[in-house]
Amino acid sequence: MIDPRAAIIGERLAGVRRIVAVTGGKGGIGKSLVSCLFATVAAERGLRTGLFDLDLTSPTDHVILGAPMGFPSEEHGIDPAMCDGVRLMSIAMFSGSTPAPLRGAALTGALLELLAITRWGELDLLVLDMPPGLGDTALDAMRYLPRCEYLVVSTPSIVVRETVRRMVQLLGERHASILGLVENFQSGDVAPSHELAAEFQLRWLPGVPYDKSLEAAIGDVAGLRRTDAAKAVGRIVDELG
Amino acid sequence: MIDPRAAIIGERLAGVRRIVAVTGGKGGIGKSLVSCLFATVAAERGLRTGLFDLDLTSPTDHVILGAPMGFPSEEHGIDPAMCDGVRLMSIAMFSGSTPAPLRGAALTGALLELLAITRWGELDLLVLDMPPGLGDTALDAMRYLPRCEYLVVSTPSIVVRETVRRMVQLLGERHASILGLVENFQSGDVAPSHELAAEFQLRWLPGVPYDKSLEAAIGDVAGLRRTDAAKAVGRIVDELG
Amino acid sequence: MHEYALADAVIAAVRETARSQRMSRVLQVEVRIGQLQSIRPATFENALTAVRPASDALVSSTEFSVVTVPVRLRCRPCNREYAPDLDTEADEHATEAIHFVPELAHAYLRCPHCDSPDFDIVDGRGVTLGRIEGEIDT
Amino acid sequence: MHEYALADAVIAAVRETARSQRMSRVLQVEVRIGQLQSIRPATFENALTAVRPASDALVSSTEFSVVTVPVRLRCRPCNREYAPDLDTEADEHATEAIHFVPELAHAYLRCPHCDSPDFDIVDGRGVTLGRIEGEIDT
Ligand SMILES: Nc1ncnc2c1ncn2[C@@H]1O[C@H](COP(=O)(O)OP(=O)(O)O)[C@@H](O)[C@H]1O
Ligand SMILES: Nc1ncnc2c1ncn2[C@@H]1O[C@H](COP(=O)(O)OP(=O)(O)O)[C@@H](O)[C@H]1O
Ligand SMILES: [Mg+2]
Ligand SMILES: [Mg+2]
Ligand SMILES: [Mg+2]
Ligand SMILES: [Mg+2]
Ligand code: NI
Ligand code: NI
Ligand SMILES: [Zn+2]
Ligand SMILES: [Zn+2]
Repeated sequence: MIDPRAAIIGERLAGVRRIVAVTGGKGGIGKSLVSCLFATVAAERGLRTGLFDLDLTSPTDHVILGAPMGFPSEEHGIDPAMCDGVRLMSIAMFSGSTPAPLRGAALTGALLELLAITRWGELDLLVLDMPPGLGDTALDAMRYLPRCEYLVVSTPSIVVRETVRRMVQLLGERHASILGLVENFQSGDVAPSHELAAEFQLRWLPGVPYDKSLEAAIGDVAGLRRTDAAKAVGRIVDELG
Repeated sequence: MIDPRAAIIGERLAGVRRIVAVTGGKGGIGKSLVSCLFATVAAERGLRTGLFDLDLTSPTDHVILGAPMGFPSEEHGIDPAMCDGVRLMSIAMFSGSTPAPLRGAALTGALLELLAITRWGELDLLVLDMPPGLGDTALDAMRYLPRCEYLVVSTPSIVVRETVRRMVQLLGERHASILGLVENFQSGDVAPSHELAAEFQLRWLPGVPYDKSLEAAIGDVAGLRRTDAAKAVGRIVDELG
Repeated sequence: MHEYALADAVIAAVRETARSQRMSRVLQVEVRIGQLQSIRPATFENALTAVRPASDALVSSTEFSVVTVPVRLRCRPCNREYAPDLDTEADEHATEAIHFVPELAHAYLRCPHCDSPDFDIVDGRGVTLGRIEGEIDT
Repeated sequence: MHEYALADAVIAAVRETARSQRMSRVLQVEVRIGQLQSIRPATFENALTAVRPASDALVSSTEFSVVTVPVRLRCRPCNREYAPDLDTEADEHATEAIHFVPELAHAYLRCPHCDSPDFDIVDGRGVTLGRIEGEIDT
């Protein structure tokens, strides 16, 4: 028995110029926040931008962007939700806030299904918000989306860096293209992740400050765009061209 | 073909009085930090305490506790590492900092193996540090460790609470025993997770403040014990008896 | 009609397989639709004929036999197999969600014996290809 | 000798199965050890006889036939099956790590064709039970 879905993924993404996966291997480092800011800033710059929330058991991008979730319109496939200029695909469009416990095989199945049926159309940029861990979704992205370029997020915490290191090492071993390292939650002048970037010769991208005004702007794209964190992410977008 | 490992789990844990799983469904909310503080504080109180790091692709408890990792001593099974009074089991004892990408089925296999061969001995308390997500390890804990009591960690962030909510809902549906809700990263007087606790009628446990002295104490149990975060976790230990 | 997107995938996979087996013309393809996906065979057959490129002789005259495969779930905790009835066990929203992403069965379906969401989908998930028959290039 | 802990598991599982099948005495048990776990059959056989409770007639005279099962991995990205040779492909530390937790093969072994760590362990992982023969209660 042949699973036909993998055969159509290339065509579904044929109109997408660039795929950037925001990763780090650890939870709570701001992958989703950076993904959302990256997508909204890019859209503001005039890029046709998509955002795909790949944290399938714990999707949050719709919460961060304040995108109302409901079944997508379907016509020869399904259309991402349009949210302040960003085309968003999230499993929350189907299951809302209902918990969906998914084992690894189910994660792969759901990912393949969404890759096979989502019509992204013509995009300059598709941002993939990766889940934590070195698990099914990370391996599936390497397998089914070899064009991915990785933006690695870290934080100043030693606990976090130990974990990010594993992900960077795995990506390097797989010869994945890594755009650079972003240190999130920066405060003061020290940037402890710099060492990690140096060790793996990763491009050191502009950092994102710890920004206590963020929480109040969650769910409000216009508000998010005004935060210092968004401005910092804007510098990353500019630097990556 | 029969997998014999499940048949011995009950016996391996027969000497353990209480199993507490620190969970939340989301990464970066402080599950590992709360787990480590909970275990070290309990050990300080004289409880015979174990800590099992179940975040198998991204273990961090050994980093937080500063426990040197190496192969366990083996004699009729393997012995957890002794670390300032806490008996620690982590997959990092075997793989160190080498990345191990594990799909779901492999997570289950590794968990069963460690449950089958680890000799916890007589313990008053075994703390399980759960990984993020509603995935294989969360489901395996429900299946193989039905005695687990859950300590749910949340934070003041709306992004986090949406995710924690799914986990609480799933645990409730499975009739799991939930000890209560701990809000981590508290600052100021507001405690937004209180609503979540009320909605699901969870015991509202003492919160843990955002504590910027923590980072400097990572890897040093004596230092950790002196932090405000540890003091707060001590109040939780006291309250839970 | 997101069925058309899945039909695209079937046509792409058939062409890929046929080419790798050096077929010049695909005569017959068996398509299995998992019951979980709630797609009517007739609808899918229409989608398949609508989306195949008329210009590609490889698939332009292929006959598709589309069958529905009953869903079978096996509960991990209690190890029992069961066949949920979407009509009675899932409301309209759940059925629609599962139609789009069959894995969302884990959000809405439960073991009738122990009420667990922790099951494996043994069969009847989504669209797969069975036998592909054709003329081989010589 | 963490082998004894796995032997405990085998004895516990044999007793469980035998009881559920209403056996009064287990005569013969086939034990398969995956090559990945690097446990010598003779060592494991000794462990099994050492840990079984002499007081339980159900298993006190059971014969164990322990065999090593060759390891077979299937690479997901390139779909090829292969049989790694731990002696040449894993150093002593890696072999020892895999001995304790066979899944750590994903940390140390790679597909010889495409170098991927993303494989399924088709066979030869750890300890499993095959045929269990015994006298049935009457
Ligand atoms: N630079 C920042 N300043 C303040 N809060 C942040 C920052 N980045 C992320 N956060 C907050 O931290 C939490 C975790 O971020 P999130 O993007 O969900 O992490 P991940 O996707 O890596 O799990 C969220 O509450 C988020 O709003
Ligand atoms: N109360 C706190 N105050 C300050 N930092 C904290 C606090 N709790 C956790 N942290 C830090 O936040 C990061 C994530 O914590 P961690 O325990 O690894 O989360 P999880 O296990 O849920 O992924 C770590 O760098 C940790 O040191
Ligand atoms: Mg996220
Ligand atoms: Mg953790
Ligand atoms: Mg499940
Ligand atoms: Mg793998
Ligand atoms: Ni449809
Ligand atoms: Ni051993
Ligand atoms: Zn069941
Ligand atoms: Zn390969």
